[in-house]
Amino acid sequence: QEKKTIAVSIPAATHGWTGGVVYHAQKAAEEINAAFPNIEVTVKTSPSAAAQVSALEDLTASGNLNALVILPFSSDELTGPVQSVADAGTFITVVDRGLTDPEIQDLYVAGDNIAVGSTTAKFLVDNLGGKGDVVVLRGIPTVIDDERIQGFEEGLEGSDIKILDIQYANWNSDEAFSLMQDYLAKYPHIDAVWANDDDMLLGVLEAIEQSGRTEIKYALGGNGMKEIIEKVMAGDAMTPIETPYPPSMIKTAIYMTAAQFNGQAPVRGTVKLDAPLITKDNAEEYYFPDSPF
Amino acid sequence: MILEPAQSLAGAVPLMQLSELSKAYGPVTVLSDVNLDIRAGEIHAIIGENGAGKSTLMRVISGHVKPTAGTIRLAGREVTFNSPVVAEHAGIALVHQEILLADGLTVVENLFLGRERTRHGVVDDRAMEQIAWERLKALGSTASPRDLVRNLPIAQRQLVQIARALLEDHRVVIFDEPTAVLTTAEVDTLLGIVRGLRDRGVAVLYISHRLNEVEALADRITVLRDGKMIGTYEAAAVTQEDMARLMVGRELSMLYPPKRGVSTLPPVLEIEHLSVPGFVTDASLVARPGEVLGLGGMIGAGRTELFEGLLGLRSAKVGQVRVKGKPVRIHSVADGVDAGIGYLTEDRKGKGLLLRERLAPNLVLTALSRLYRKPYIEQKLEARELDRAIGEYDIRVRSKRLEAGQLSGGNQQKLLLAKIMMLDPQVVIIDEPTRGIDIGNKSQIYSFIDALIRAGKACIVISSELQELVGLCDRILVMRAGSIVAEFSGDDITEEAVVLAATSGGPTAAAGGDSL
Amino acid sequence: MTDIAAPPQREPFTQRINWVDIGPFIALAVLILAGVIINPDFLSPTNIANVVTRSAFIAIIAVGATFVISSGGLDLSVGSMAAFVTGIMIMFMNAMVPSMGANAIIAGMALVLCVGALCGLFNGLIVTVGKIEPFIVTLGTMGIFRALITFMSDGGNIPIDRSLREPFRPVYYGNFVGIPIPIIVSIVVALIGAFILYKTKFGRRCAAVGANEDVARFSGISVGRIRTMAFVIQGICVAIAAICYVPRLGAATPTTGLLWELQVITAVVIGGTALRGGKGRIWGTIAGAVILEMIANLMVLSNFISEYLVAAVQGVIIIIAMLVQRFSKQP
Amino acid sequence: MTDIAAPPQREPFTQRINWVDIGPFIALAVLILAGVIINPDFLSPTNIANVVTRSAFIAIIAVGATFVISSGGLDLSVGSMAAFVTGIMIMFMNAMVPSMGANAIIAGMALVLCVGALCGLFNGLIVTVGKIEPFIVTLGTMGIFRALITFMSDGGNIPIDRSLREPFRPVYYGNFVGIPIPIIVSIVVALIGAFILYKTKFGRRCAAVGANEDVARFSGISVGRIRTMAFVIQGICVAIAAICYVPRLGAATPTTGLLWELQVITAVVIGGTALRGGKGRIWGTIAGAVILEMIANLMVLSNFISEYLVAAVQGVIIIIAMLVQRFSKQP
Ligand SMILES: Nc1ncnc2c1ncn2[C@@H]1O[C@H](COP(=O)(O)OP(=O)(O)OP(=O)(O)O)[C@@H](O)[C@H]1O
Ligand SMILES: Nc1ncnc2c1ncn2[C@@H]1O[C@H](COP(=O)(O)OP(=O)(O)OP(=O)(O)O)[C@@H](O)[C@H]1O
Ligand SMILES: [Mg+2]
Ligand SMILES: [Mg+2]
Repeated sequence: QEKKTIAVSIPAATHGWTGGVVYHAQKAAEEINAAFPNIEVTVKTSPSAAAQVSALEDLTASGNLNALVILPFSSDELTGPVQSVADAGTFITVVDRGLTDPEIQDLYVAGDNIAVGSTTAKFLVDNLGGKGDVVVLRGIPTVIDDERIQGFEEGLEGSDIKILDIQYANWNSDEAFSLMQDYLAKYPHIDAVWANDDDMLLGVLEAIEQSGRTEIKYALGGNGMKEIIEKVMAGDAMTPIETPYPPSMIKTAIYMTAAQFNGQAPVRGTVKLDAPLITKDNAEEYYFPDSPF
Repeated sequence: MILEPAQSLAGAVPLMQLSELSKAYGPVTVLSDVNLDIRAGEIHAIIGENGAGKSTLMRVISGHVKPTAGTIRLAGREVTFNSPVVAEHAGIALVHQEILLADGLTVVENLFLGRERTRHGVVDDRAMEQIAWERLKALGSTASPRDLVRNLPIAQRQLVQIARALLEDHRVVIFDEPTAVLTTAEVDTLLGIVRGLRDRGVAVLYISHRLNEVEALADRITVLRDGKMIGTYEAAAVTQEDMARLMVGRELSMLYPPKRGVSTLPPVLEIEHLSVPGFVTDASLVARPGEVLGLGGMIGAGRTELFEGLLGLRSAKVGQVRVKGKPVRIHSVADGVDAGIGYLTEDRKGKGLLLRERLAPNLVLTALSRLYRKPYIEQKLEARELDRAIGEYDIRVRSKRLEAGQLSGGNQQKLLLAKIMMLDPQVVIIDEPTRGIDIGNKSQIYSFIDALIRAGKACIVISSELQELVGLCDRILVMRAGSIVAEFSGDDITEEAVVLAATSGGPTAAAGGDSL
Repeated sequence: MTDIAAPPQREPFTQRINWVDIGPFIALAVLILAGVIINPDFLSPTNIANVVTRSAFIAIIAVGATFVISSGGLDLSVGSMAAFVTGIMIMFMNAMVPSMGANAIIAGMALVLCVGALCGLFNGLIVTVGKIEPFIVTLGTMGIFRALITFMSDGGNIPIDRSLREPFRPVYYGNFVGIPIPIIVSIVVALIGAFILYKTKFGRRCAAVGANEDVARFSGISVGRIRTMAFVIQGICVAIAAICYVPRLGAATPTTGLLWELQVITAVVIGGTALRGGKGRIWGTIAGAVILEMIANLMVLSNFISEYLVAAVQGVIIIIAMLVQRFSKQP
Repeated sequence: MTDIAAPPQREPFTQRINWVDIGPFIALAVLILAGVIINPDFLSPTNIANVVTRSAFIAIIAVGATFVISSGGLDLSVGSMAAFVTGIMIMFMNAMVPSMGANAIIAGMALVLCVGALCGLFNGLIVTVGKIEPFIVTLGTMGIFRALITFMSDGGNIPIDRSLREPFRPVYYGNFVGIPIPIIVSIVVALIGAFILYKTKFGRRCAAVGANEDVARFSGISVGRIRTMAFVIQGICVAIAAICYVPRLGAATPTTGLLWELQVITAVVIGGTALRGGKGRIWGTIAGAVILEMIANLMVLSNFISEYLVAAVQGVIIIIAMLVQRFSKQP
């Protein structure tokens, strides 16, 4: 029977997490292409929303696209373009970020960025006894970043935990390092630090270690980077927990999409990946030693 | 009388032999079959009209340009110079007609560019500055080794360039119009140095449009016309008149137009109390229609700066400026143009023309708004203007598609004059009108000037060439060290008087004038 | 020596000039050939239409950049300026919808053009009045515009009002006699640009200022004014690009137009305009913009390049494109 | 005219030159003053030490950039080159650990210097042999190096071997007579750079090539070789920066050195080196690098700036810094 093509459109590997996404996407593609000769999966990365729209146009130009798995750069910007792909009768799987018009997508594998923020916040509320001073490092001004901060602030509501400062560090460990050094210079007392991505957490930890400051009880991140999971497994005092945002969600999505071309009935609807608290006890299941992330 | 080309004397083996040298740019032939032999220990003058091919010939000899045909023999052996560097290693140095220095660098850096002196690996600034200082002093330059070339007036740059060529000993030294931008004092010093070179057995090739220099200096003279050899002559056998005739190929009418006498008409331009910090202090002058007002002085007297200040090209303090009695405020060249003042810069390559741009755009650049009432440009109109200018000012171009930089020096000057005249200004200020211009063109330019005076305009001529000032001007102001120190008119105008006023017992007073 | 007549056999000059102009198009041709070999779909009408349409943003902005660069300037702020003016436009239109309905689009367009011009004026004045390297000035304003859009969007994004999406859509997706609107717009912009640069006094002066500032000043050209004007033109071009951009992505975000400045300058330089100023080459610029977009397109269409290496291949192709030109120039 | 008077007292010139050199330091002083007013902690030893240490990478690379720029070139690839060589170094050291143990660090340093020099040579040769605008060439290689590091790290990061972490750490965190090592390194690099640029034939010719290529060529200087050498020096500086960088976070990632090129060029220009080439000013460059890092630091220490507007304020300050210089130059 004739070959079915699945296109996967994801952001380029500009930092750790997107790197993980690319990795898992390519793995899935290789596995499926090998396993099912009648299915052809191609992965395309784009450095920006505009580029992703372009990529969509290019992928559909040839007109023989059966399914699209997309991790949109931002909801508003990609909604229109994905709509036009859907109009061509292509099966649409949206990953991580929903489109502004949910009607468009056939399958939605949802990450929950708000949860990433709020889970972390709740942990701090519980473990700091409901009060304390925290500083926050946020990433590149995008929806992901915005939602996580939003979730975090919601999570803190009602407690006496005070956010001393929030600044952008662009999901970049170096900038996080500098920023943390400056936070330390600026605030004589800090109870906890939250970097809304593990890349930044690496920089934060170095800065703290160098400063020799002892009052800082927690330095937390998010995304489930393997280096950090390792810390959690090792029962690290400063980073005892982690909130997953597994880039592997793209792999899940690709497999679920591919299934329908393999005899099974197409899966539709929404699959929500929760963002549970990773602790020493359950860390193993979130640990992928061979993933770059 | 008829002149016999000199037979090359038996015995004296030529140091350098050019045979059947030709150079063509595309279809344009610039040099055809030039045969020339140059002897050690002679000063060999090359003369010819603008565009005759003198500079091109020199560029060929010094490896800047590859000949399209012909051979060069150096001390009997045939040589081909792929680059100036090769030629220089063979002992051939060229002082370019146009000034080739890096303005961003200091005098000493330019002098020693590519030949830095070092003491165990470290550049030895002290030594280089000392040498630079001596060489410049010897050339009578006032520039300090640490001056940025950018800040030097053109004459000083020329001296630096000469110093650069003489920095190391060469077998052949070529001067392409070295004195074009120099005043009498520097010229004398230079001539002395050139003679010194000859006496040390160096072969000197010397290009100049100042025939008096050639007469005073040359042992032999080669005349070029339209890129062809007219002949090589023993200097002793030819007079300036002969040279002029051989170059131009026709009898010359007299050089200077008859004077018009001091004008009494109401002034067109009145400048009161103009000062340019560092250059000019409290200068006042009036220019009247119907007379040529000359502005004399040593290099560095501040003449150029005076007018650059007037036109807002330098920061200046102005008491008052009146044009035709009406006070005007001038902050830019554009204001000047509106007020009817046209200024022709002394630095035609640096400030006058876009060398890499075609002729027509250069011609109309200043006059754009006058030429086109409408916002857009019609090439046709432009082309017509170019034809007119080419005819009116007798600009010799082989093709109208040339870039301005490809015109010979003299023709560039005419193009520049045409460019200024397109604004038909009330007052024309010409800084060094005939710098690097051949005798034929000179008399033409003088008659242009005369014509516009007769057309009721006023004209101010800044010139470092005494002969020119005295021959051309009806009234002369002399500047020294930034202020106007003397005025001559009518019969008081003599070279001696002007030189004396310009130097007035200054160190170079003795040297002044007498080469003329 | 006085033969004045311009003889038709002045080949070397005519040729040299033509070659410089043709260079980018040769590179383009080579690229298209490569494209067809890599993937036959490349030449499919839809694909070509898509690619050229996309290149419109960069092309339009790059036309403005051609003015700035040929007048001896440089503008690094175009990318964030595009984001900023897009944001302004969307916010304004959204605010106007209740009162004006779809006409808000017209109003928005008018506004964004003014804002763009003002942004350009701002750049131009700092450069000319403050006498600071354009590189630094526009690097500064790049930060400023980027920050403003981040501020306006609270770090999130500014979507266009639903009711406007449909009426606005055609500006990007619509077409006229089969030619997508953005292509038509950029051709028009290029035509106007070429006219201004080659056929007006201003254009002449622009080139003169870029070629030799002294000569320009001595010729009574107000260097500052010309430079500033060039920046204003740049700003207007950015605004026009923004107008085409909005319907495509329907929102302004802090990442809108990221790194466009590099693409724009690259397009201009690939197009044969020298960064040190002087003669500008509008049509070459357009070709340059298309080349860049085509490279990106080929990256997607080709299947043998590891995702990680795309940027590398693009870099290589850009350099090769320049080499192709270089050598096409020596006939 | 025969007697050679001693060279004249040249006050005006020494003065003029000094002003240009002092400019950046005046700007720096002003900035520090502002800093103290904004937040007294600013002058705390730790903070100053942190800031200056952080500025070391940019400073070191910028010393190299001073050569490239003063020779009339430009290098946009330094950021990704830094990431690339860092990656190479780490992978190599990790591979060597089993056999060499901690000596792997020495070997790694030696290797990275060679690799850096080669990367620079690569840039230089394409620019000079291919005769392509440095802007385009290095824009291309920027993509290439960035892609290579992304490829090497599978988009993730390349951490340094645990066993090397400790022995290597001091190179960034350690200090000598109380001065952090990176500061010492950058001072040494600057000293050497200043010596080469001001006191050797090569340095002089660098400036000459940048000031006027034709004149340089007529003077028998091989322009190509000088330009290429400048790029090689740039490469070596990048490698040195990489050596100080590795121990800081102990990993290379695709985001390492992102946008450093802009900071580097800005530092050089703020330092008083003209982008069009000519005289380079090493010490000004160092000041420029510190200024940039300090601005970033102040942004965090000050309380009254919305996180969204940081970039804007930085942009404004950079422009002001240039203005301060401009006017400090007219005494
Ligand atoms: N690159 C070029 N392309 C075409 N023609 C050129 C080029 N360079 C020079 N020419 C032409 O060669 C002729 C000779 O020029 P050259 O400079 O040698 O004259 P010259 O004798 O030095 O005149 P002048 O006394 O004014 O310096 C001129 O007609 C000039 O237009
Ligand atoms: N930018 C500068 N900085 C320092 N000194 C300068 C500068 N420009 C010129 N000079 C000096 O100022 C004086 C005026 O030079 P200027 O060229 O105006 O003299 P001039 O009378 O015009 O001579 P010329 O015959 O060359 O026109 C000279 O001493 C010159 O060395
Ligand atoms: Mg000549
Ligand atoms: Mg003068």
